[in-house]
Amino acid sequence: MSEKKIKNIFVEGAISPQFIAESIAKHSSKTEIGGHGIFLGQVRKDKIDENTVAAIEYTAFEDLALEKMHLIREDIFEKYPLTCMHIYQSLGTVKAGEICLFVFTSSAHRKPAIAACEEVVERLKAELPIWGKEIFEDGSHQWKENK
Amino acid sequence: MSEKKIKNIFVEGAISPQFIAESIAKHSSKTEIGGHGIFLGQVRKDKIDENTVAAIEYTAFEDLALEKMHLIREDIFEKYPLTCMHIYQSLGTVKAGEICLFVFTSSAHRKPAIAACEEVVERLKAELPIWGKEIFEDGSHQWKENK
Amino acid sequence: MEIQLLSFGKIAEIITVKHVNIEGISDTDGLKSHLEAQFPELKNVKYKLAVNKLIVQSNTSLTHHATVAIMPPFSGG
Amino acid sequence: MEIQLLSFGKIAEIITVKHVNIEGISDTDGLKSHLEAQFPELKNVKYKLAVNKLIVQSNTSLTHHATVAIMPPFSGG
Repeated sequence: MSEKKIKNIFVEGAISPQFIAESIAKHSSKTEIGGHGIFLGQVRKDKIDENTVAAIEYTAFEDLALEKMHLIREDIFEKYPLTCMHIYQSLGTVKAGEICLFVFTSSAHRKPAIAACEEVVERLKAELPIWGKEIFEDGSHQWKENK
Repeated sequence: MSEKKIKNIFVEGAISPQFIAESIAKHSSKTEIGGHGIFLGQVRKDKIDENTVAAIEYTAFEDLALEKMHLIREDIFEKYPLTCMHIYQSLGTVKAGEICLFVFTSSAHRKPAIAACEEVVERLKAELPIWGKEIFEDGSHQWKENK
Repeated sequence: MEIQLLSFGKIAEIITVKHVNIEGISDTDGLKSHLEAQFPELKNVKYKLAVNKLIVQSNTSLTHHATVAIMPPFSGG
Repeated sequence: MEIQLLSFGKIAEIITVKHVNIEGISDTDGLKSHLEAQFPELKNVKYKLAVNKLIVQSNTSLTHHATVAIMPPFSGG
């Protein structure tokens, strides 16, 4: 694992649909691709008792998260015949209804693209030191827990 | 989805990244959604012997395809707790590198969104009467076969 | 009786007629034999029939003016 | 010896200091007891440690100026 190969995954704030469109458009020149698997995480306006989630504020142990992501990336490229893989996770505040996670895997055929996408999402949620703080409309908060 | 309203899935020509972005953006008001599963099919520039695929021309038995898709939609909504599902399949000519299929499933949680997306793609390819004609750069063609 | 034909994909290149008049034929097995005799290339293609938009799993009787779709393996997506 | 502390998520609200001086403590089990005594709320939280960016699976020895991250369950994505 060489330092220079470690790609950043963090973006400040929400991931815009426009950004996603640009990512997709960039792949039109990669004409060996036959299928893209995409997962988008969106902040839910959960109601807890009388309170409603207005936003999630994400923080991370960035260095460790990027190293872990690098290992996951290597595992996934070894396991599936992917053309490419792009991961974007928000840091900071993402409002309810906005996108906080964008996982994008591409392959010549649909099955590896779809399987890799799912596996990256599961591993990212389980293994990356990232924390979401649910900010309620009244200004109080609680720490999110992944299922 | 018990009413008999049959939705169209066919679009003329390629599906643009901009269209995909707009579809995603429309879901920001559906704040009960926590995850979106997306599959995109892209036309591959396959080389067969000395010839290269320039485009795929899609035709369908549209009435039957839409009826089948309606049944698949009902099955999937019964099986998974989805918030929504959108399917777009190109008809006519889609050039290599362009998007010809867009499957978009959304749920409160990631697992149903991802599983439903994969199942829709598999069933659509197996059960919908749609045919792709691979047009080569020299003007000749062959009929695509799904694996 | 007269049968309307819908041919798709590769089969649209083999069967170019839009209807057939069949006398003494009353079911899909009979129609298949008739078409394979008239369009011998059809014998080399895997295909399914749909009668009035219902995909046929086994031999099915035909009525006057039925619409029969002749469909090679699907390749959408 | 001196240990640099990185606290994350819910734990950043419990442990607000950035370093601790521990005398007579040489491993992560000792550090955990020390921190749980100093910050009793920590006992109610599930957490993992990382020493110098390596996640600790079992008791691990500490050296002067080691950086220890104290991490509650992850909730990214």
